Amino acid sequence: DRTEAPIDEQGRVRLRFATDWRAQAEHGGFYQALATGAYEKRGLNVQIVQGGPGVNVPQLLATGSVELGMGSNSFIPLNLVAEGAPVKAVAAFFQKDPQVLIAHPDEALTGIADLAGRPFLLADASITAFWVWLKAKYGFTDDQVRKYTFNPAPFIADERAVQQGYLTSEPYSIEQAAGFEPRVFLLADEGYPSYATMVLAPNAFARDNAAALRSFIAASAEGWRDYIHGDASAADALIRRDNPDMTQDVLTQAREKLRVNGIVDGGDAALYGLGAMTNERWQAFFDVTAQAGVYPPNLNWRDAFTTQYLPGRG
Amino acid sequence: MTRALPPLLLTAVLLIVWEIACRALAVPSYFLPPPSAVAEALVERAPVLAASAAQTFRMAFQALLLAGSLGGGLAVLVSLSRRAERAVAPLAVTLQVTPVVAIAPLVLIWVGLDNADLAVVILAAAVAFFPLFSGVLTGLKSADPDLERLFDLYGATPLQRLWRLRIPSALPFVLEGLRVAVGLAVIGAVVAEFVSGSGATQGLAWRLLEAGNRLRTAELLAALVWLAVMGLALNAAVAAVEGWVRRRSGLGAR
Amino acid sequence: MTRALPPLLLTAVLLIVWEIACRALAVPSYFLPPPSAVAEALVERAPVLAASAAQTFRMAFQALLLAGSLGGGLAVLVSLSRRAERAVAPLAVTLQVTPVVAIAPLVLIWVGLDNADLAVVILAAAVAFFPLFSGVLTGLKSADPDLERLFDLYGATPLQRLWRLRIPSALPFVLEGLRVAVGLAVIGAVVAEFVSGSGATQGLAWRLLEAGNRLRTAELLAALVWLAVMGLALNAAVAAVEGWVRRRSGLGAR
Amino acid sequence: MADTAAALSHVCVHFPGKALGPIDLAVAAGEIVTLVGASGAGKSTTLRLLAGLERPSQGTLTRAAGPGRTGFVFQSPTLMPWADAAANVALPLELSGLARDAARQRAVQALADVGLGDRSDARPNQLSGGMAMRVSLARALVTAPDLLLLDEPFAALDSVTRRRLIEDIHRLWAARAAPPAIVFVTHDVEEAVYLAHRVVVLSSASGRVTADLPCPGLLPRPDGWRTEADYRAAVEAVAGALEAAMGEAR
Amino acid sequence: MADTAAALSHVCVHFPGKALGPIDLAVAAGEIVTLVGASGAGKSTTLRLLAGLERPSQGTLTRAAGPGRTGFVFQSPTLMPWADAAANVALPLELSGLARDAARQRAVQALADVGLGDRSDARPNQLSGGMAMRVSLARALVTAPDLLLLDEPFAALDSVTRRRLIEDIHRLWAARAAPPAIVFVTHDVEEAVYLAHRVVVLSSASGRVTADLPCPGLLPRPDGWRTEADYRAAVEAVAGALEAAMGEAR
Ligand SMILES: Nc1ncnc2c1ncn2[C@@H]1O[C@H](COP(=O)(O)OP(=O)(O)OP(=O)(O)O)[C@@H](O)[C@H]1O
Ligand SMILES: Nc1ncnc2c1ncn2[C@@H]1O[C@H](COP(=O)(O)OP(=O)(O)OP(=O)(O)O)[C@@H](O)[C@H]1O
Ligand SMILES: [Mg+2]
Ligand SMILES: [Mg+2]
Repeated sequence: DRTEAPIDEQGRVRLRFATDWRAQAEHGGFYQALATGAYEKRGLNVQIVQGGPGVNVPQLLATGSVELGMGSNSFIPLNLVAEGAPVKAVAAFFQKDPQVLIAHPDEALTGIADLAGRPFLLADASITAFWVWLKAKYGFTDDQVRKYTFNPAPFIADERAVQQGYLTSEPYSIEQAAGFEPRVFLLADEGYPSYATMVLAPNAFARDNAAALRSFIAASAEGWRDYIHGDASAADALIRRDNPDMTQDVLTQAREKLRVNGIVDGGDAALYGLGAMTNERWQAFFDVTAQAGVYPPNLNWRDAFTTQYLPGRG
Repeated sequence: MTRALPPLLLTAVLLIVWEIACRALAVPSYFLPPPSAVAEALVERAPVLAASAAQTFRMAFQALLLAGSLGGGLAVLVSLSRRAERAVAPLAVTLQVTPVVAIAPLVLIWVGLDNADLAVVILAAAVAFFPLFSGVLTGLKSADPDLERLFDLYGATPLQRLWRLRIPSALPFVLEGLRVAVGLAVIGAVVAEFVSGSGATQGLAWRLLEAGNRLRTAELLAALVWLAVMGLALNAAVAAVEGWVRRRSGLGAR
Repeated sequence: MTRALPPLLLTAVLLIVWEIACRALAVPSYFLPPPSAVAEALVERAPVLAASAAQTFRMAFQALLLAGSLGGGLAVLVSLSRRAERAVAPLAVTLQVTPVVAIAPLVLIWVGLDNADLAVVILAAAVAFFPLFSGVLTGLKSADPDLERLFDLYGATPLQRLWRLRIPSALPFVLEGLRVAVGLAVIGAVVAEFVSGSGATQGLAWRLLEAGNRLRTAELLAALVWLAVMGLALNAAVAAVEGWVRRRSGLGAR
Repeated sequence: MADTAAALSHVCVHFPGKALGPIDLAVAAGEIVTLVGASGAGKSTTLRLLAGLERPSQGTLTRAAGPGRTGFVFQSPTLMPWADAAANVALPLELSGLARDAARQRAVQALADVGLGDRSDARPNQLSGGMAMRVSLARALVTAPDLLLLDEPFAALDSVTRRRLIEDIHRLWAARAAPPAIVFVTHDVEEAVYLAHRVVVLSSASGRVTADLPCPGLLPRPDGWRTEADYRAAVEAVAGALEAAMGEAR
Repeated sequence: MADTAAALSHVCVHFPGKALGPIDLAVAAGEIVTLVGASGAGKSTTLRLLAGLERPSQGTLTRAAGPGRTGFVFQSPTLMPWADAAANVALPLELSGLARDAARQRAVQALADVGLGDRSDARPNQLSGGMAMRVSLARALVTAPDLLLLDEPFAALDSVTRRRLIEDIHRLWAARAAPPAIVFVTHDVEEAVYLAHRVVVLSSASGRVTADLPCPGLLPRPDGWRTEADYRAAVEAVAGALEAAMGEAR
């Protein structure tokens, strides 16, 4: 049976898009597309559903609670494949995962390898994600793990502590509050091959609404380009309406970091356009994680994504 | 007035000690801000916090009503049969030890993402359920055995026995269950919002999370102050009901 | 044997309904697996789950002891003076409505990152504290007023009154508080592990989040089964204590 | 002989550390019996057995009164502490289906009959010991039951009130077309004889019936009956049987 | 006159819906007094006032007995349900500092004195009404107090046990170098006269003292004293005063 997206009174296709957290700069492109009418002019009626710690995007997709969802990292589509869930990544707007490790300032620290033996403050979701890659690459062990509840105070209190963060978020708030500039290691710069801020779509939905999906990706790409390089004020206003705890200075510095580090338009995006994914990156990611024992070696990792809805394809 | 004096006095003493300790030890404010900073945050963020608190309170209250009617109702039902009690009690214990975070996604999907508030209420009710269920059940079984015999003698129906003997006898235990449940409903509303609140819910949970994330600890504590006020208000309400029950049952004030 | 029959029967019925529903509606197993899949996961992952359950049980039990000694002790202390009670009760309510996740960072800082297990026990004890405190306090005030008068008459010291009158009278309420607290200690240990645990002691929370993140829902439910077993075991222990107390106090079995 | 209102045949009760019986006791319809015996002989237990409130370990109970047709006064008042005197007395009426208001009205009347017309709004904890017992008595009488089982109903009452209540009960008994069967427990030997058609004496060792003595004369007692010779003789006989029953224990 | 053991002067108690007093009553050291009056007259309240268990709304209480030197029997047994008979009786001894074993030993002896030597291990809910009351009496007597306040201690007892206990109490009273003051409440007029040096009658309307009648003869009573003429006369006098006091209420 077919799964057509609902149509609203104005004849636009209704799409609900579930993000992975409360509105923030990391969702800026989508908000920008909403604010500038990029979705609307393609005949889409997009509603952004904010996520949170308990919002399980894959489950929402699997049950049809939303049409599209955000995938935070490359583990998520692979997990879906491993469990036989018919959901795929259809675009990746962050070429580099902005995941960082944060340490106290220390001249002697030359790289992530020097962090061996230290306590790592990690959020629940990270333990089955990039921590697996860190363990495999640097030989860290689970007993180093402490829980990060999105409050950096325990990190600040302990000189030896290392905590996870988003490039755009924690380094700034730690600096603001504690008054020191922490050491920040962008995992992507150390070869962490995960994509981030992916668009996930159920297979049946993608098949039956290919045009709308292409429009969504194209409009989002336009939104991201505008957000990084153009006037972001309209998107910022929408973000702050959805998330009153967000402040403008946080948004501004976050956008700056996205731009400077080429998170959105670096890597393959420079070549193939925003949202691009490549077989090679996916294979590299799968190889690393399968070697670490996360996935069976015979997993059909190619089912985790498709590039056929990206602009200029199909 | 004098009733309120001891808690106010103790609170004042604790606050002063805290303030002095913060200043003397120069504790950085993102670890533990002095009470004065919390007070400042309370004033500054008053409108936002009050609105969030109202939202949380509403959900906690609805959860309490839900938990009370389900927990109390189920307890009353199973109290009519030893078998039913034995069958249901393990399920109630199971519900009690099930972490909200584990069932939140299921509930969220079940009620639909557009009804995140309802999901919060249901989850908070699950948290507050057990003390009410258990309190009512224990209470219903605590009637004076000689009065039970009297009801046997007069051939009371199970419903008459329930209504005229067991429920009045149960009140002390029900009130104790309620006292525990009001706190759990409040905390349940916060936790449920943490785990199931999509952006749509605007209760105190997000204030806490964001404040913590941004290391605005004074604001975090200000949100906790609102939670405490809420808990105390509900507790005072229970105490008022208790006073009324005691007067009504002629047990006199304690 | 016949005592265990009703719960087993009801559980069996529910499981069968669930199994049939899953098969008939072809629910994807990452969403809601049938009981047979959960059973499989229970068997397959038995050693890992059992080890994690043992960790969680240990921490829950320590938390219960801590909460019992602090909550019970404090309740006994403040029961000696109405003023002290009025001063302390609001603080107990405040502790009850404080979300674990909000104070976890402070506790973690306080005990140090190397003692994450201690933080878990402390936080779980904070969760289980209130029903014990409140139950003991309510119980201590529930003594027969005529017996209180008798103790007045014989010039009993506060300690004698406490030991020989109020504590024995308090037992039904203490047991009710304990019944609620055992569940809260278990759930508190899980929640606390979520927010402050370490990878060194991988309790059931670790299993839950691993299974949840990987979408292995059957394994997640298997972990919940272990939690339920733990809750039921502790509950049975409370029931055993209750039976002993009833026999001892000559109230007979109910 | 008339129909049996209630009968215990060969009934034994085993308590931890104490066994009572076998008890054989039959009460005919419309008959008044008093039960006397030492403290701990088994009078209250016998009464509870007759009411069906205690399950015999052995033997059988026969009872004619239908459900709700038995009135009982426990040895201690056993009132609902949350209800006022009238609500306590109204309970059996309401349980049998009478409307609240009508029940309360009859309860207030029943309270007036035991001298508590002005205390119908008082809670049990506001009543004196004797008052509470009278509320309990009013509750047992208010349904005009077919079988009345009264465990020391007058023990906490002054002699004047006591005598008045006895006359009232006798009058009520005589006024009914089918008079109820009544079993009293009392420690007052004169009262035992005055009250009943016969006095049953329980052995303090085993709770068995050791004597079953008829009382002379008609009920209700005529004025001045207490001075008659056969009354005095009956009192002497009961006192003697009682002392014999108590001696048996030692 | 001897020292005062306890005295109420102009004491009033206001209950919701009922006011008692003013009561004036003095009990001398070593004196035995009985308190009689209608049900609800205020006997139990007066006793609780003398013990200091009820706070007067007005007036003053004087009491000579130090803390722990008063024995009290409530109108209902008031035992600790979780403790066996001996532990209940041992309570006042332990509260006054006696070691557990010694206290229990004396408690078992006190139980034997009230005829319950074989029930010292029974819990209150395993005792009959009269047995529980005797446990309560043993608890009041076990400390050999200076002031004994006994609220209808014999109401639930058969006449034989009752008479034996009265003799025992009289004997104990006489045996002490400084005999205790005792206040009894009873509904039995003959017992009231037999027990005491004087009988105090309370008005059923107000709880005030309406009569204070001396009893003839010496305590303990000699054998056969009940047949003496002045005993019968005193009983008549008390009965008359009581009826007068009750009439006042109507
Ligand atoms: N707590 C109370 N509240 C209201 N009234 C009370 C209270 N206690 C006693 N009374 C009233 O005071 C009066 C005297 O009671 P008290 O118990 O002293 O009577 P009593 O002489 O001992 O009677 P009885 O022989 O029935 O035991 C009664 O009318 C009773 O209703
Ligand atoms: N639940 C019980 N457990 C153990 N023994 C019991 C129980 N109930 C009654 N008994 C015993 O049975 C005997 C008879 O008790 P019962 O109450 O019938 O005496 P009674 O004749 O009414 O005495 P009293 O005149 O003192 O009220 C007593 O020895 C009592 O100790
Ligand atoms: Mg009896
Ligand atoms: Mg009295």
